[in-house]
Amino acid sequence: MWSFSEIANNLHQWLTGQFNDTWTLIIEMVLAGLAVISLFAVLGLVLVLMERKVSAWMQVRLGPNRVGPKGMFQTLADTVKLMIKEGVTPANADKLMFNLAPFLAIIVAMLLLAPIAFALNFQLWDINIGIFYIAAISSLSVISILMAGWASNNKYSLLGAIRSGAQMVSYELSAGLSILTIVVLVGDLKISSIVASQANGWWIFKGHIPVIIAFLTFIVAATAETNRAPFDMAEAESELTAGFHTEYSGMKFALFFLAEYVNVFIVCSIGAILFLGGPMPLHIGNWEGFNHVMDYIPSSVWFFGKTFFLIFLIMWVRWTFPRLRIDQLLNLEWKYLLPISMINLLLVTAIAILKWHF
Amino acid sequence: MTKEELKLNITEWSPASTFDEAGQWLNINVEANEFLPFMQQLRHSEALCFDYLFCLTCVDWKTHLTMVYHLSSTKFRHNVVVKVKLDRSKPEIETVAHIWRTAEFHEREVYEMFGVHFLNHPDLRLLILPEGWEGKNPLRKDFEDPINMIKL
Amino acid sequence: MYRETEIIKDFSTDGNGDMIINVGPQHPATHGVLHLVITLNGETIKKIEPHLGYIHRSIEKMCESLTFRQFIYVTSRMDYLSAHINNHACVLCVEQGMEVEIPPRAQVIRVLMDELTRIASHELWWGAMAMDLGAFTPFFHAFREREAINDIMEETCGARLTMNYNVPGGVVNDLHPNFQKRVKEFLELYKRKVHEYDELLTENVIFINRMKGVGVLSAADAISYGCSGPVARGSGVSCDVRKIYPYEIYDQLAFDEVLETDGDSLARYKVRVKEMNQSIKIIEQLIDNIPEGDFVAKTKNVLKLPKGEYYQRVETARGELGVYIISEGSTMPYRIKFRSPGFSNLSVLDKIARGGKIADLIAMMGTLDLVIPDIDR
Amino acid sequence: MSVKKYIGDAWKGAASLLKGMRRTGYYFTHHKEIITQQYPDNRNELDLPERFKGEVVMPHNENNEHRCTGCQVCELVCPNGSIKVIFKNDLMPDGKKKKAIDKLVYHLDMCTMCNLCVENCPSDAIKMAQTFEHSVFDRNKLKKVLNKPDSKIMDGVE
Repeated sequence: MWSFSEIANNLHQWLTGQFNDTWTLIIEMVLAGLAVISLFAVLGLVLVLMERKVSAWMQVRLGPNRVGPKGMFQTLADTVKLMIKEGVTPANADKLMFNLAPFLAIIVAMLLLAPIAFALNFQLWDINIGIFYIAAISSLSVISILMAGWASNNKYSLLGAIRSGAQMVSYELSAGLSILTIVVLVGDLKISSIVASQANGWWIFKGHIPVIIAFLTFIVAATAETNRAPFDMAEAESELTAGFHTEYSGMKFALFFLAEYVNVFIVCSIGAILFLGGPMPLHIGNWEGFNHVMDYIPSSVWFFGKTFFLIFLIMWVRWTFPRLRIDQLLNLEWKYLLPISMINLLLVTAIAILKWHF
Repeated sequence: MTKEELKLNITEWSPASTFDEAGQWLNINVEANEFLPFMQQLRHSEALCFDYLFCLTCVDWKTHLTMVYHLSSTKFRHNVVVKVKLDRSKPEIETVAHIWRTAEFHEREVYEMFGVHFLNHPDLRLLILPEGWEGKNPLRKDFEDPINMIKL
Repeated sequence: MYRETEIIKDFSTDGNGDMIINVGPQHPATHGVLHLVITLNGETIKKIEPHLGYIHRSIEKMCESLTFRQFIYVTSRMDYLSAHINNHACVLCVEQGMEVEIPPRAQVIRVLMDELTRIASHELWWGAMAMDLGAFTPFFHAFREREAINDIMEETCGARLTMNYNVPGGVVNDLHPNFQKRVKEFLELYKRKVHEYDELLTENVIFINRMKGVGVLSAADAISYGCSGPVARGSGVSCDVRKIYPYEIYDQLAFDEVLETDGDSLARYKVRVKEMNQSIKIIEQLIDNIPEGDFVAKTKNVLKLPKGEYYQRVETARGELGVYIISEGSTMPYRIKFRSPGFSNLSVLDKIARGGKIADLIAMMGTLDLVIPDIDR
Repeated sequence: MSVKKYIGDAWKGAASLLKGMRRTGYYFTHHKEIITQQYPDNRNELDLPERFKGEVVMPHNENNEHRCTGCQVCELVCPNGSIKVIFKNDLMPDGKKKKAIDKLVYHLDMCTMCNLCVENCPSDAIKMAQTFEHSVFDRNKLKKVLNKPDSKIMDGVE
């Protein structure tokens, strides 16, 4: 059956036949790098268009429909516009940090792509501490925002950066705790074994109510960590004009924009891998025929389908709710989400020890 | 209270003020030097209770300026108009910003538009006009500005 | 390379960590060219100082060189969201000195248009305030209903926003034949959609938390600061000019003055939303009972007001608008003063915002419903 | 805070959020509710009401004749001074000179569409047109001469 892993294997075998081991490794790394960059570009284009269409339909509008059929090339046109715009650096800004921040944001997003399983047996790097790696690297993204906010020498940016710092550090906790519930159930940090453990059913079905609670907590924390409405304190358009990227223009702004959307993709794909089985197809108990049909759908389709479903959920939330205030945001984390997820983790541990899960 | 009752009440404690009943409301003319106690009495008197200053403005009569205070009571729903004649070359009057807080902004507006100095005003600065317009009073009748004014 | 000193000097002003931040004249939340200089301690507001005048056109001075027929059209540009009500105030003030009887049909038309304008204005406020709070979707839903009103206005008055429909003695032209049908369609649309407002904002837990207890204005302060309209009514001060000093036919209509007693942003919000329903009630009473007859009284071509002073207060969507005309007996006013509701409502901002967060300021400015040309005139 | 109230509040809050999401979800799936007008494309279907005030125009008949006598009422009544009447002297066939308008200059950039000129015109020479696409790159282009070149006053209009 046609799949990503087979293509990768065939490619690897062909390359090893042609070159020696070192060159194979180098060529494969270059190819992987190119793949990541092109994935970035495609994700940016698709997600921005998706966001605009989703928001438009919820707002009884049509959305972009002029560039290309049904407005499909709208984001391409936007990218061209952003590229030819002047990238202004303010006179009193800290120039090095100011120009470094957007690249840091995008590098963090790129690093996070490494352990993600896009299809069965198709990963860039199946590191044995996969989930831990993701949790560690994703907390780096706050640094780029703090850098951008501080180096802009703009009060709005500074306020946005400080808000974002407080927010990200807080929400890391409940995100980590809800990730831990799955780690406890699986007993492994490796992404491939987490995926493999869901071959007979996704964790959201197997783990009773505590895992559902963990899933909801994770979605809330993920929205907050990616700085999206209703948790977009760092940008807060009507309060801080554009928050930490007030002073950015042109391609530097575009990089922040891109990093935001790729981060959304990454947290949603992690959510899909942990709770919805990632590339694993939907299997229901003993329905052999049904399960067989589901197996025919390629695993990458499953993965992207689940991820985009979660992305749609986050967009739906974004275009419905007003923004929270910064103190309410922290209250929600420290007074509601954190206690809930801690108790929840205890419950899940009990379930795992007593083997109550399916 | 009706116009007549208001007039009787005010004459009792302020015999010096004169009245004019031509308009829809009772007009009271007050001298500038007894203005502040008069206004305080209007505000704090139990029977009058004029707690709502809904309009404060100035009129340039070319020979003199007149401050006009429109007062109303949210309790008894009666209205009066208090008028104070001011010297045009050196207009000065006590502020009422501590009696009705809304006067603070309105007096700043009158200050820049007519050049009336409000004594003891907490923050008498330009509010609407940009810096450099101190001393020019656009709403006075003799104001000329060849650049910004368009004559039809 | 690293300019630490400069940056620190910029951010702190007096050594105790206060930060001065300029909101406006270009800022997404001020909806116009309002300039607020805010002293912040962290996120907490210590002081707000409004700087006005970015759109000051000196309408009062302009009116001194316009005739009594002409100056009415300039006033549409003050509070452009309730342009019709501004014109209404001016014509009422001029009519005081004209001794002319306004035909009942004209009165009903004016009141109908007033209430439609009020709904349109509140509709825009609702959407814009939601957008300030970060919810973008309600904006478009509000504009859908507002657009229906604008279409009605366009058909009858010939313009969507600055209608210029009032003249001394009545209205410019008769109602469009479609008017009643269109208004009924709008009423039906409004009733079908009004529950969405509750679903999207009024009942939303995030929204309630953002508004409750934010920017509390006591009744005594509301009176002292000269607040009017929904701002004062949210604090429990009864100040609806339509009820207290009725003009036109408001004393014959059945409607309630909406009062809330909490004085916070949520109370002001509720007052405006309920006021829309009261306006709908007024329109429903009038739409089938428009008397036949003239729509404008015969007036002299050259209008001269007798020497004297005229003051007219009306209730606009934002509060009490006062028009004060001093006439010297000529065709032009000697002096005109517009007591704009926004000016007094703005002055209370410093009082209620102290101690709040920046995000609260947005909620407060939203519920004060500031229209900057109205403040600057 | 009692545990019951804590859970109750959390539940009520979540329910109110779901209500809002149901509303936006409804519009996401019901595309016939979309109200967008695709403006430059629907130019031909746009029907503006006949009372719409777009700009002042002076109708001419097929003989290039208008109804303007040059009485200057519009110029006097305009609050902004956006109309200016310029005269010339026409030589009548009987040798007499007759005053007539040379140009009726209209400044669209100063006009507030108050309709006073149209209402006050004694000979119905001007009216409001239902146009609204007035944007130009040069402000001078908004200064318009309403009477066409070589136009004359209609017979019988005084």
